[in-house]
Amino acid sequence: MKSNTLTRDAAPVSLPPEKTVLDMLYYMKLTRELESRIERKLYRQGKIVGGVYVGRGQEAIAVGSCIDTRPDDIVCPSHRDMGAYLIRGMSLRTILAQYMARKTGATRGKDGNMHMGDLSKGLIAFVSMLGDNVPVATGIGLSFKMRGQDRAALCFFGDGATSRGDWHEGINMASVFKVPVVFICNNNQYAYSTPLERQMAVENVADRAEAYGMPGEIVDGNDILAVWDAATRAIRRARSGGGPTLIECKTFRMTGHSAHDDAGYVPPELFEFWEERDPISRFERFLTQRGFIDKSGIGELQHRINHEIDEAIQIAEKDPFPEPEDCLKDVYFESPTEQ
Amino acid sequence: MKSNTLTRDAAPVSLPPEKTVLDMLYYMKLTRELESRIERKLYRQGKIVGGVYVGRGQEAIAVGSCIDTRPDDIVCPSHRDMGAYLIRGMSLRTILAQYMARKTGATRGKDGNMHMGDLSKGLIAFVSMLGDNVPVATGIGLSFKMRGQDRAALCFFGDGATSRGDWHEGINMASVFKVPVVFICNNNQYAYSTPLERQMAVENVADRAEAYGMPGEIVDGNDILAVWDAATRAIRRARSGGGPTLIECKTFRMTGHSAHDDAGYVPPELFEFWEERDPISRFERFLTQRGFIDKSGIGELQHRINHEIDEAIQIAEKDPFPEPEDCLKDVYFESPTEQ
Amino acid sequence: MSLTTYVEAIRQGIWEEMEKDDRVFVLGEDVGIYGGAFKVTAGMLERFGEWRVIDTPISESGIVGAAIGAALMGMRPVAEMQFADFISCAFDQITNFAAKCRYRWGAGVPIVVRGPSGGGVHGGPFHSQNPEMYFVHTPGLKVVCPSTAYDAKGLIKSAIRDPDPVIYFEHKFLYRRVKEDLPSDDFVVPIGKAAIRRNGSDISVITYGAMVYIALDAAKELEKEGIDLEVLDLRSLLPFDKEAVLESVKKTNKVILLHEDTQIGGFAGELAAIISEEAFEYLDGPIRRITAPNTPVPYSPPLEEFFLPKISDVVRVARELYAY
Amino acid sequence: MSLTTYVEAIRQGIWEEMEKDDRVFVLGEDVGIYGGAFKVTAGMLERFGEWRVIDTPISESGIVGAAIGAALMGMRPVAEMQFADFISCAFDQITNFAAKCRYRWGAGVPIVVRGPSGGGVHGGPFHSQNPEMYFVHTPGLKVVCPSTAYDAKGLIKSAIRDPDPVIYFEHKFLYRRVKEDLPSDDFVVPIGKAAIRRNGSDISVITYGAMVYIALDAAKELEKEGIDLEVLDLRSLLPFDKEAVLESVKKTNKVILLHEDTQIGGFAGELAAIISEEAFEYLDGPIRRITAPNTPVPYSPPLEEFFLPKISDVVRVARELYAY
Ligand SMILES: Cc1ncc(C[n+]2csc(CCOP(=O)(O)OP(=O)(O)O)c2C)c(N)n1
Ligand SMILES: Cc1ncc(C[n+]2csc(CCOP(=O)(O)OP(=O)(O)O)c2C)c(N)n1
Ligand SMILES: [Mg+2]
Ligand SMILES: [Mg+2]
Repeated sequence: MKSNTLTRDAAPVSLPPEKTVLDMLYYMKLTRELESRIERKLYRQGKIVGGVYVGRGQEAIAVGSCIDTRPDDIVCPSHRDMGAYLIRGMSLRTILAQYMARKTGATRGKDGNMHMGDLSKGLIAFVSMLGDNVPVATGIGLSFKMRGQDRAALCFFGDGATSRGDWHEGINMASVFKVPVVFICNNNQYAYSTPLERQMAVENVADRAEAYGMPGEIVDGNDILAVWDAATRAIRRARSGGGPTLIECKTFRMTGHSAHDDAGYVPPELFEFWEERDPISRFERFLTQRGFIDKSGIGELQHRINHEIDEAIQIAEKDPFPEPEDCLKDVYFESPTEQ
Repeated sequence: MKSNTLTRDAAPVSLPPEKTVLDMLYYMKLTRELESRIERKLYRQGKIVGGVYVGRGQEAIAVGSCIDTRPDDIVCPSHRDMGAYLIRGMSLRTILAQYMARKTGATRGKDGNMHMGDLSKGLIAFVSMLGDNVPVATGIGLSFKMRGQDRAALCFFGDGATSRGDWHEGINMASVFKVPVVFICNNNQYAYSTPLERQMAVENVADRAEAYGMPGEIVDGNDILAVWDAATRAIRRARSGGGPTLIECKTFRMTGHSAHDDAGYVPPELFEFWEERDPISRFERFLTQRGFIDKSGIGELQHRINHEIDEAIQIAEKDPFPEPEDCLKDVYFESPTEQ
Repeated sequence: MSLTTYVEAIRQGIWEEMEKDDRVFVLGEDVGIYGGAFKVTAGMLERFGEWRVIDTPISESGIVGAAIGAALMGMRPVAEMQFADFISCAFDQITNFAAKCRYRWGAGVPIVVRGPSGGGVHGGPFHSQNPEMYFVHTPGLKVVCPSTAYDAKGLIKSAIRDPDPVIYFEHKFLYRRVKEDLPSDDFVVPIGKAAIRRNGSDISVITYGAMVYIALDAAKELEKEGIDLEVLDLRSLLPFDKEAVLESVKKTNKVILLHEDTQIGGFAGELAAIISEEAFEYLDGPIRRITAPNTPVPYSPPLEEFFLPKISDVVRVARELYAY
Repeated sequence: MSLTTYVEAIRQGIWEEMEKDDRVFVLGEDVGIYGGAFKVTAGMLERFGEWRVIDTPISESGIVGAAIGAALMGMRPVAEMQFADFISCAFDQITNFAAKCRYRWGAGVPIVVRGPSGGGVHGGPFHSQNPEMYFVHTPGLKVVCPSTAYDAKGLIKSAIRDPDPVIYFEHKFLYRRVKEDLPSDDFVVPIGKAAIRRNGSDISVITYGAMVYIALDAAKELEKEGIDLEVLDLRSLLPFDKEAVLESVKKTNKVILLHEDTQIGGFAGELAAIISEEAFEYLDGPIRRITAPNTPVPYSPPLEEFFLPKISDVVRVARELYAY
C-alpha cells in the first residue's frame, strides 16, 4: 500500500465550509459512540438481537463521502457504514430499535442490524450477499441518466466484496453505460480472517478500475478531508455526465469481524500502526491546530453525543417488539392505493 | 485494436518443427471444411438437430494453441473451438454423430453440437452458460498444483463471456492461487449482435488481466504462428509454476452468430477487412513462400480432408439414434464398480 | 380478422405499456438492434430509443440487479433472459434482493424478468429448461406461465403494472405455433386467476403452459370413449388459483396433475398437497401426476420425445383413473 | 464416555476422510487459519496444510466451479458455504455444471457443498434460509439434511465418498444443542435411507432436520393423551426413502408432513403427491402440512417464533387428525 496515502495529514487544497467541517467531526464521533454502545454495552447486556458488525476506525469513509450528498442522491451502504445512515437522517432511535429488533426499527423487526433502508432518505437496504448492491447501484444510476436527472448514487463495499461476480458485472455495466455512480471501497485489508493477498493478486483495489475503463483513486481512508475531497470530485463528475468512479479508501478494521471474533489472526502491530492513524483523533488534532474547535469544545460535543444516545436508548429500549402476526405482512404489496 | 497485431504476417523468432507446421495447416483446413459441411450442407439438408455455431475465420486460435498440448493436459473449449476437439483426437464420426444427435455422438444424444467432452482426451464439455468454464478450469489447475503435476489447462471463451461474474471469480482465483491455466479469449469483436464497445469500456480484453495481477497478451488471432508462439510460452510458464496467463486473440466472426443469423448488424466493410486476413489463406501463403508445401500439395491435402469427412458423414448418417429409455440413464452413477 | 401469434402478443403487450407509461423500459442481451433472439423486442429500439431499449453485456445478474435499482427509483424495467435457462445466473439477485425488499423495508421492486422456457425444439439441457419452481418456492415473487396469445398479452401487461417482481415464463414451443384473434382494446389478464379450457365432468386435468394443448388433445380423443375431461389452465403459479383448483376437483372427484417440469419438487406436488388437505373427502381416486421424468432435458429427438409428457400418457392415465 | 456435538461430528467426519483419502480437501471462505465461521474445519490447516485446506476469496460460484474442476480431475473437494443462504450465489454452477455432467458426457462430479442452514438463532432473512428444495428439484444432485450427530458424521462421510455431487445442509440450531456418544469405528450412514425416531401407531409425522425434535417433543406430550405418533426422519431428501414413507403411512393411515422450509414448493408437496398417488387407499384422513409460512425468515424473536413450526402446532394438528 502506498505509504504516502497513510502519512498524508494535510488538508486538501480547498477546505469545506466550517459548518461542514464541524458536522464531519460530529458524525464521526456520533458513529463511534453509537457503535461502541451497541457493541460493547448493549450487545454484552444481551439487548442486541443477532450479530453485530461495526466500523470502528473506518468512520471517516462513510462520513466524508456522504456529508455533501444532496437529499435526492441515493446511498447504498454496506455493513460498516453507520455514518451514512446518520447523515442521511435516520434517527438514533430508529437505528437502536432496529438493533434491538423492535417494531419501531428501520425494518420493523423483519431484518437486523445494518440492514436498514428508507427510500425517503435515499437509503437502500444492504442485503447480506456481498456485492449484490453494486449492480443495483448501477441500475439506480441508469434511471438517473435515462431521466436526465443530475442525481448521483454512492455505493459502498469492502475489499472482500470485490471478488464477487456481481461486483464485476455491476462495475462493468456502470462503466459501459457511464452512469452517475461513485463506488467506494472500504479497504480494511481483511475479509473476515482473510488478508488482502489471499483475495487478490494486485496491491490495490483501485488497480481494478482501469480494467473497466473507470477512473480509480486511492485515498487515505483515515483522513476524512482526503475522502471528502475525492468523493466530492467524483460526485461532481457523476452529476456532470462524466460517469462512474472507483474510490479505494485504505483503512483498517479496528475490531474483529463481528462482536464474537477476537481477531486473533491479525498481527498486533497492525492494530498499533493503525491506532496511531485513528481518523477521529487525527481530525481533532487538525481542527484544534486550525482553530476550528478547542479541547473543551470537543468535550462538549462528546457530551452532547452521549446525551443524544442515552435518550435514544431509553426510548428504543421501551419500544415494543412487533406482533407475531406481522410475520405475514408485506410479503407483497397490500394497500390497493399504490402506483 | 492495435493494428500492428493485424498486419503482422511474419513468423515468430522460432518456428515449430516442420511436422507441427503442416499439422497446423491440416487441422485448420479440417476445421474449416468440417464446419462448412455442417453449417452449409448438413444443416440445410435438415440433418443437424438444433442450432449450429461455427468458428469460420477463427480456426487459428484453437489449432495454434492446442497443437502443442500434451495428452495429459486439459482443454476447456468454448463454442467456436472445433479445432480443439480434432487435435485432442475426437473422431470426425463422433463429432458428426453428435451434431446429428446419434447414440454414437460424444454425448450419446444427451446434449447437442459443440457440447462435447471426453476425459480420456482431456476435453471438458462446455455448458451453455458462458464463463462457467473459467472457475472450473481454475479448479483443474488447482488440482495439478496440489498434486505437484506439471500439467497445464487451456480455457477458451469469447469476448462477451468476460462480462460474466463467473469469469471474474475464476480469473481472480486463478491468479491468487497461481494455477497452471492459460486463458484464451476469442475476441471476435461481437457477442451475438452486440459489439465490443457495448460490452466493455476498455479497448482490449487483455487490458483486464492487469486487474488480476495476471500477464495479459494480445496476439493476432488470425496468425496461427503468433497464436502458437504466445500459447507455447504461456503453457511453458504454467508448467514451470509461473501461474496463469490471459491471451487475447483478435479475430472476427466471419458468419452470423448461428446458422439462422444473417449478421445484418455487421458493417460489410468489416467482413471485407477480415476476409483479407483469413487465417488459412494467410498461412498457406506463408508456407508456400517458405517452401513447406506447394499449390498441388495444398490441393492434395484438401482432397484428403474432403475424403475423410465424406467417409465420416456416411458412417454417422447411418448411426442409430439413442433408445428413448436412454433418457433415464446416467443421471447418477450406476455401475457399482466406479471409484 | 388477423391472427396474432403468442410471441407477437408479448411484443404488443410490452410495446403498448411502453407507449402508455414512460417508466417502462426493456433491457437485456441483443434486445436492441437485433430485436431479441426471438424478436420479442423487434422494432422497439427504433421507436423508443436506446435509453428505453438497452443492449447489455452478458451479465444476467447485472441485468436483474440493474433492473432492481431502476425499479427502486420508480421505473418499470422489463428484463429479458435470452433463454430462461440463463436465469440461473441471476438466481441470487432475484431471490434475495428483489423478492425480499418489500418484506424487509417496505420497498417495492416492480420488475419483470421474462424469457423463453420449455422444450420440444431439441434445444438440449441448457435451452429447454422449465425453471418456474425455483421461483415459485420464493415468497415475494410472482410467477406466470401463459399458454395462449391472449394470456401472453394480458399477463405481460399485468406483470409490468404489478407493484411486485414478476417472473414471466413464455413457452418457446408456443411462440409461433399458437395464434388467435386478439381484441383491440387494452385488456389485461389478472395474475393468480386460472382458466377452464374445457368443461368436463369425469376427471380434472390441472396444468399450465404448453401442456394445456396436450390435455386438450387428449380430451378430444377420450371424448370418443365417453370420458369427459375438464382442463384447468393455471396461467399463474405464484399466486395460484386455489379456489378454481378445489372447485374443479370437488366437481369431478378425480385429478390428473400435468406439467412439463421435472417431477420431483414440481408444482404438481404443491397441488397434490392442497387437494389432499382441503378436498380429501371429495377424492374418488388417487391423485395422478404426469410430468417429465427426473432427468435434465435431453437433446436427441427420441430422448426428448420420451422426456416430454404426451397425449398418450394423459389418455392412458385418464382411462385408468376413469375405471378406478 | 464422551458426548460429541453435531458440529464436532461433521468436523470429525471430514477429518477422518482426509486422513484416509488424500484426494479429499476443503475449500471456502475462512476455513483455514480461522477454522470456519462455525469451526467445522478447526485444526485442519495445521494438520493438512494450506493446499488441502484452502482459504478462498469471497466467490461462492468460483468456489463451487473450482471444486467441480478438481473433482473432474479425480479429487474429492468439500466446499463450504459460510452460510447456506449464500449458496444462492453458486446456484448456476451447482445446477447447470455439477448436476448435469454425468448425464451429458458421463463425467462424475464428486463434490460436496456444505453449509449451515435453518433458523432459530435470529439470523434474519439471509442467515436462516432452508435452500434444500432449490436443489431437490435438480436431478443429478443429492441432498441430505442430518438431524443427529451420528447422522451428521455418517452422512458427511457418505457424501464425500459419493461419486455424484452432494449438497449437505447442516442445521445451525443443532450445531451445539445436540450431542451423543459416537461409536469409534468408521461408520457411514447411507444416502437415501430414512430413520424411524419413534415407533407409533396413530399418526405418522414425516420430517427432517431440526423439526425432528419438535415432532419428538410433541409425541411426548400427546402420549399422555394416548395419541401415539410415529416420527420418521427422512435424513436424505434426494434421493428420499419412498419405501419407508409409504410403509409408515400404510401402518398409521394418517400423516402429518412437517418441515421448517417455506410451504409453497416445499418437500411436503412431493411427499403428499407420492402418498396420495401410491397409498391413497390407506389414508383415513387428510394429509396435513405443518411448515413455515410463505414469507422470508424474519429476524425479531416474536416474528421468528411465529414463523417456525412449534410443538404446539404438531399437538394441535395431531389432535384434529386423531379425532378425524
Ligand atoms: C456472498 C457472501 N459470501 C459470504 C458472506 C459472509 N461474510 C460476511 S462479511 C464477510 C467478509 C467481508 O469482507 P469485506 O468485503 O472486506 O468487508 P469487511 O467485513 O472487511 O468490511 C463475509 C465473508 C456474505 N455476507 N456474502
Ligand atoms: C450466461 C449466458 N447468457 C447468454 C447466453 C446466450 N448466448 C450464447 S452465445 C452468446 C454470445 C457470446 O458472445 P462471445 O462470448 O463473444 O462468444 P462468440 O459467440 O462471439 O464467439 C450469447 C449471448 C449464454 N449462452 N450464456
Ligand atoms: Mg475488508
Ligand atoms: Mg465474441
